[in-house]
Amino acid sequence: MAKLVSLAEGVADLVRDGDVVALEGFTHLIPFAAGHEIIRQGRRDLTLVRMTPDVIYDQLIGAGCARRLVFSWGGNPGVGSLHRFRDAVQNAWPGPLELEEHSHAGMANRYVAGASGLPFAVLRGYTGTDLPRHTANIRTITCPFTGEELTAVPALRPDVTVVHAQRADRAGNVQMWGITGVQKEAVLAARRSLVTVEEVVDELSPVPGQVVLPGWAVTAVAEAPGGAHPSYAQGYSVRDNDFYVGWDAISRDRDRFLDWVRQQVLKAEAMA
Amino acid sequence: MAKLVSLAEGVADLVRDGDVVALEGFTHLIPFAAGHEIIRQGRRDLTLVRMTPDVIYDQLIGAGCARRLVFSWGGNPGVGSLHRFRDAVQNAWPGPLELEEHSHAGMANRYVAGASGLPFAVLRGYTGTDLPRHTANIRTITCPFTGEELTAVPALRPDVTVVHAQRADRAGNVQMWGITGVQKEAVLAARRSLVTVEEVVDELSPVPGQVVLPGWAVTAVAEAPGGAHPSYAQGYSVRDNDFYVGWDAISRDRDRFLDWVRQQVLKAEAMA
Amino acid sequence: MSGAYTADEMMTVAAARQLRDGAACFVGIGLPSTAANLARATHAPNLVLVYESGCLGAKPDRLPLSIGDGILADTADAVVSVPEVFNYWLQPGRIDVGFLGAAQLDRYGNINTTVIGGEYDDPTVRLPGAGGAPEIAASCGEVVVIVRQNLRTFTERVDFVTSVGYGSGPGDRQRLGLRGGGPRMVITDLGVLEPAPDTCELTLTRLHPGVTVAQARAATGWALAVADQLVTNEPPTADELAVLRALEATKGTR
Amino acid sequence: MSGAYTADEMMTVAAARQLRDGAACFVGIGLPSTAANLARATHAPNLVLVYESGCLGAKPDRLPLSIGDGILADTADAVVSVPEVFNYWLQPGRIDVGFLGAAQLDRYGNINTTVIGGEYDDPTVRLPGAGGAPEIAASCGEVVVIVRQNLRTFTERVDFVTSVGYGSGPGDRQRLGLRGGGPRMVITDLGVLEPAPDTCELTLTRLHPGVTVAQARAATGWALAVADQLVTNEPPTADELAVLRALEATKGTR
Repeated sequence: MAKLVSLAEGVADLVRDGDVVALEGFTHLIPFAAGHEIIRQGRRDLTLVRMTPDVIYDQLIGAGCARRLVFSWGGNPGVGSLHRFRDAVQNAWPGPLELEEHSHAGMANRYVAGASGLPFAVLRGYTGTDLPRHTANIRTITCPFTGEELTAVPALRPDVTVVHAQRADRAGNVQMWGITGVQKEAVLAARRSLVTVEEVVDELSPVPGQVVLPGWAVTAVAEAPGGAHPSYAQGYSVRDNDFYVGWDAISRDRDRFLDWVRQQVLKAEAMA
Repeated sequence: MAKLVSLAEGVADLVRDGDVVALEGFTHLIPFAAGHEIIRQGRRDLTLVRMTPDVIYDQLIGAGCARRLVFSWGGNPGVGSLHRFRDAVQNAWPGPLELEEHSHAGMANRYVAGASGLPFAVLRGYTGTDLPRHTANIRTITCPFTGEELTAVPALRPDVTVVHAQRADRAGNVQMWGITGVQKEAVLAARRSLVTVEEVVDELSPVPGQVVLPGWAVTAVAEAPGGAHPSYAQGYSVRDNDFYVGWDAISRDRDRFLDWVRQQVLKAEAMA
Repeated sequence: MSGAYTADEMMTVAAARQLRDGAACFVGIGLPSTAANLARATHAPNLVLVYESGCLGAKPDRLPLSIGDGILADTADAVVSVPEVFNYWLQPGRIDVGFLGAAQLDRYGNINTTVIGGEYDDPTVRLPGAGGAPEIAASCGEVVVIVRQNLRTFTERVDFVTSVGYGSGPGDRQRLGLRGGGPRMVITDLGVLEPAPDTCELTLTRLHPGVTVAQARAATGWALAVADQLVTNEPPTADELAVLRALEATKGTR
Repeated sequence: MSGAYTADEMMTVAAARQLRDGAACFVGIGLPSTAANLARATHAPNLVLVYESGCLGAKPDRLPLSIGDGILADTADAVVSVPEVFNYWLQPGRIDVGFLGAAQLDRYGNINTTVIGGEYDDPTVRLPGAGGAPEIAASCGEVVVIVRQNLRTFTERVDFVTSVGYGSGPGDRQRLGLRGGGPRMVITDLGVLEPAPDTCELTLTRLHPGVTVAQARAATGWALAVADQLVTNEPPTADELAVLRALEATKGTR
């Protein structure tokens, strides 16, 4: 059964310097509060994994938590570029950021392989693109029945995956709905997992479109109401689009970014 | 968009002599009515595919529709053996039945590969068992990253898949819930598909645990209320367990079986 | 056998006792399902029942009629697709105990549920086949087998290896790359067999009350090894029997 | 360009017109999403919008803020996982049209959305990367690209091939095993380019009203081929413009 913990405890227990960490979420249910707690606790040398590194990864990168990024699309969704990500890649600020770059289909299948206990996944992908020239772990594999050549990518096995969900019950069963992206796979692929939730309830009443993660497949659950802000939690909140638009200006300038982190993250208390 | 048809039309149009046909369903939502229509229309030389060939396949085999069976578990669920299946294998009655035998994990992944447009699937399976000695299309494959040996099975691509679901709307969008087994994969793996439903409704109100197949991914939908009997359709009917228990005696004896088919299938009208 | 309970009841109770509370258990239908539900209704209320139909954490209050009974979906923590239950839940080793039956079993715990007698293509008896068993036997943390003991079933060599136990002896599971631990225990209507640590050979370690070693040997198709310290199982308690009979009485009701 | 509409509006309208009613369209965010939603609101009410967030058949009544906007899930026929949308829906070729943007585009319709200038490891501009585009470009029945035409974007050689168009010419898609048809049309703020059947080279086939061939050539970083029969696009109708502007006005509202 998953342990119910505070967000600060959860991050302290489960996210360690040097870890491979996936904070997943596909525009919806982004674990911002958990990301801020990682910044507050000063984690370093993380390999950050995510299909769509967005504003929270921009913040983690700018705050110096990351050494490496494994990803398939790094942007401010619906707005434009991530300036901290660009500054790290183009100018090595605040430090160099090693990249391992894939396509969405490749990343999704890497999580599927991880969740499935397989060392690799097979897909039709990458062929003819320049990605395999720069990403070492894209190989070809031959179908033993037809002789056809396909693409293989290795399983992703994060040390810890962090996701945000709408609800959990007291046994740590987690319920999420709406766009649930690759979160189930990312949790099941990981050695440890931390799920922040809008609320802990006595009973999870069924919801159409729900994905339920049984408590025995999750390491820890932390209540973090509003923990997806400025992204949204369907049924609980709407996207704070002004924040995303405003982030463009905040993140363009190193000093303004650092000031924002000091004021909005470091001085804030961990929730719960 | 899926065509709305009568069951008789649907079977006449989509199921042809010699076809590879999958009637899927995992104890729940078994497409019995469609199977009976296939018997009534006198289809021959079918390759019947299914993870859990049960009473409806016993009937199709006994009625002489099948030349070959691709499967992983052939029994009367919760009761015991399938006597028509046994008689066909042990005594070639009413004709020889070629077998291609897999495990559930293998069959499920073969459908996944078919649904995914891949020629094969990779799993940890079959190793050390006698299945690969008798089933030709189980091979090993080597992970291009770790060198580990795993098992490969070829994609299943039925000519037609038939499933039963609770509801469809007039655009042919199909909604099912409860235990939905491998039905989505079986439909998406097939070249053509026929879905029988308890009812056609104006609008599909969302249901927890639902699987929705968009109408543009389905060939035809036929209304067949009670079309899963004696299995059940969650929210519509309960399993007629007496039928399953009674089938044991009916199916043990060739004449009694033939009489049952004459009375209960051939004389019955196709629904809708 | 005492008049107070049947050998099957003793077997089911002994099997139920083997399931630890909180464990995740992949349950086959029939005897394993009865024993697992008995365990959940007695000492293991937090036993997680996983059925291959995709029901994770099912909590039926009656015996399911099949692995696809609607009550499993209605009471499950999550209902997932059949590919998912095998790929995301069984294959990676998330399930602690695989609970299987057998039509034939050999001294290394290899299981046959495929064909008996004759040739594969022309068998004397055609059985249902593999189902989920090969991968349950391969991937679960450990396997518990529940099966009635007699010469037809307990055989020197299984006619077909549907699910691998210890293969032909020590090291075989590792050589085959099977990641689960293999059969920890075989529970029968006569007693309990466990693999000897050095040889992996199934060895009689427990007898049910009133059963003799001679009876067990007479029901085994190989020279049955017997543990030095042979234990006699506790008979079913009144509570275990009452709960088991109440469960059995739900069969066929809805 | 008439004062009645902007070049971007003309481009969006021209793109929307290319989408057949009833087709399944894999929609990228930004210009493609606007055009696809315009098509659904005008001549193609049964256009099936598929978003990589897992929303199949989304029917938003406002422009989504991102490919993961809640309105897409709320109005979709089905919401599936991200692995499923790629594996079960895109990869097998179920999607008729892939609708993509580009940061750079070459004469064979190859697309770059990864890096511009310098080396891959030390680029002048780091772009967001591939996302779903490589497999959309590989697997959809056909690809429609919507992109503003200028020398920075329309380049002799893309700095990085993120998504393959026709590679280096005829036969390349087949050789690479790409099963979709490739770019059928590139729609810009100046006109429309289509691949020449024999060479696969993007050829100017249409101009928007008031645009000249010289303008199009000046905005293209290669020697732009021009079709013999150059067509002038119909300007946006009043209805198209009204619907488009109403859609645009929903941006940022909820």
